Amino acid sequence: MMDNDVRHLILRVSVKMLTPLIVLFAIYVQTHGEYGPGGGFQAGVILAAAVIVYGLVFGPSAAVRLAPPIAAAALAALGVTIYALTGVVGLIGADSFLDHNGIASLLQLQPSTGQHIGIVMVEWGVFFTVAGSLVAIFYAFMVQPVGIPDEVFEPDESGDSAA
Amino acid sequence: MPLALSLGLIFSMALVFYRLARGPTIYDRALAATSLSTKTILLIAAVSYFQNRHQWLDIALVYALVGFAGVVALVKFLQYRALHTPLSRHPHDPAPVVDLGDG
Amino acid sequence: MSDASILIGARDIVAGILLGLGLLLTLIGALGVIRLPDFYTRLHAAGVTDTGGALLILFGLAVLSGWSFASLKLLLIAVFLLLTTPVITHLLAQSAHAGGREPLLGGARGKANSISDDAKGGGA
Amino acid sequence: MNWVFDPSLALSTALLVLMIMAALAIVRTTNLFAVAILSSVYSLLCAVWFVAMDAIDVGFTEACVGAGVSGALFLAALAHTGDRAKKQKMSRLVGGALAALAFGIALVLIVPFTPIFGDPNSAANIGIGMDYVRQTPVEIGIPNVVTAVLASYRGLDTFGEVVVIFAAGMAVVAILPRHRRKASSEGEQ
Repeated sequence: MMDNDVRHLILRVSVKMLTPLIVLFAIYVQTHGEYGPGGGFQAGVILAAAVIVYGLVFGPSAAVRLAPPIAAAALAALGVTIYALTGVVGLIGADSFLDHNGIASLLQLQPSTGQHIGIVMVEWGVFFTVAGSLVAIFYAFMVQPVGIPDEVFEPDESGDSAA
Repeated sequence: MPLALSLGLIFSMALVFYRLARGPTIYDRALAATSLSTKTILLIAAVSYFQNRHQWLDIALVYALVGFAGVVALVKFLQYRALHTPLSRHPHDPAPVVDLGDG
Repeated sequence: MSDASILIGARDIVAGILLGLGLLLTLIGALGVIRLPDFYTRLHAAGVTDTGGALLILFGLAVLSGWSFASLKLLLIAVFLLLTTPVITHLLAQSAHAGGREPLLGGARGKANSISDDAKGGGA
Repeated sequence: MNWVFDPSLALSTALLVLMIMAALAIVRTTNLFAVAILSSVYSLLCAVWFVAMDAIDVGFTEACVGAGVSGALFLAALAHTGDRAKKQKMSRLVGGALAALAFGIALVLIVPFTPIFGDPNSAANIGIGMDYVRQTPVEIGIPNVVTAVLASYRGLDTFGEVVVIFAAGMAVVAILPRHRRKASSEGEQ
């Protein structure tokens, strides 16, 4: 039986190269959403895909170190909070929930600038929520199914992994 | 030229689709799906050039970048019948202990 | 002025050659995926032509686009395809081998590889 | 008889035919791995079709979800169930087939009343949709009208969607069992 590290060497190296690129592309899609296709939802999905690929190749423990499950859930909650607070700012400034003109009137800015700020905030809220939720769902599915013994799934590794 | 390129790509997609639908093995289907995805990237790129919309290339970029997540998951599942087994030990990973407990 | 038009004509010719070669490779690969007898030969057809044909077509489109954002994106797509497609091919071959599928050797059509995964558990 | 060859119509038709064939293949296959692959291909064709219809934001969303996440999640779900669908009895299929047939006939009957693609007089192009297109450069000042509509004009709808995504994610986390592998004495994270 070949060692797993040797067998999947090509996959490991290529995923190591690709994961940062996927994250970078997610950031591009997020920040470019006002000018081209994309926005918070798509960027969040791409970021979650980066974590999923990483977790599939290096295993859940490495992925958990990269993005802890509690942090994923907290990120999702943070996104909804950002979105709601943006709406509350509109409620204070313009008497209407999610009216981004309220941001402009509170900060003494042009209305279009206020709209732009509001849209960026909303997109970041969507981004956090989608990325966090999808990563949390992935972790929930990735846990070993209950009722099936470990030995069925475990590839036989020579037991030198105590430390 | 644009028409010939697009129609040729569509035609090769249809050819590969036959292998996708027929199988016979799961590996054949995965291979056909990958090939179809590559041809789709090319089709989007061609159409985006000829319609003069470079924004469409973002979609092809998505498929080129994250499209292999599904194949990795499939291959992993076919080998280990589970998704949680690491395919490769991470360099900083001392012991194969997984605790997703209090997530 | 005439220099520019000559350049544009040369660009069209180069792009046409690249696109034509790429399309030819893609069609040959698709034909191979249908016609070849077992998984490994099909993988060979698809893997090689997908990488090469895709790169040729993307380069042809990039040449047509000239120096622009679009050609940068096309080259990025080419780089990513060059990173992922051979890896996927390798993964599939390795996985099929680990899954116990023997390559078809010799001239005869083997039976082992034509067993459908659908047929094993009762009917498609 | 003034029929002319329309490339975009040919593209759409080819993609739709491939999509129908993918759907039929999904129905006929019992191996659930193959179904997962076929449904990801269905999503791929769907995304390209959206792009061909110039609905680029929708196509982008479909591409992201179909390429990155849904395939892995399908397989993760297969890890919790089995990899083979049960063969259905014919008698149980009749009801579903009749319902699908009735629904399909109803859809075909509706077709004459729907606007043709790109009709400038359709409801979407004379009502509030054109107001959004006209007002976005003035009021908001960003080029992508879809983002403006989603995040500003229709921000409350998007808020609802975000809350639904959040609730769905938390529900999955809460429902699926959190099973500890091995003895967790040494494995503190």
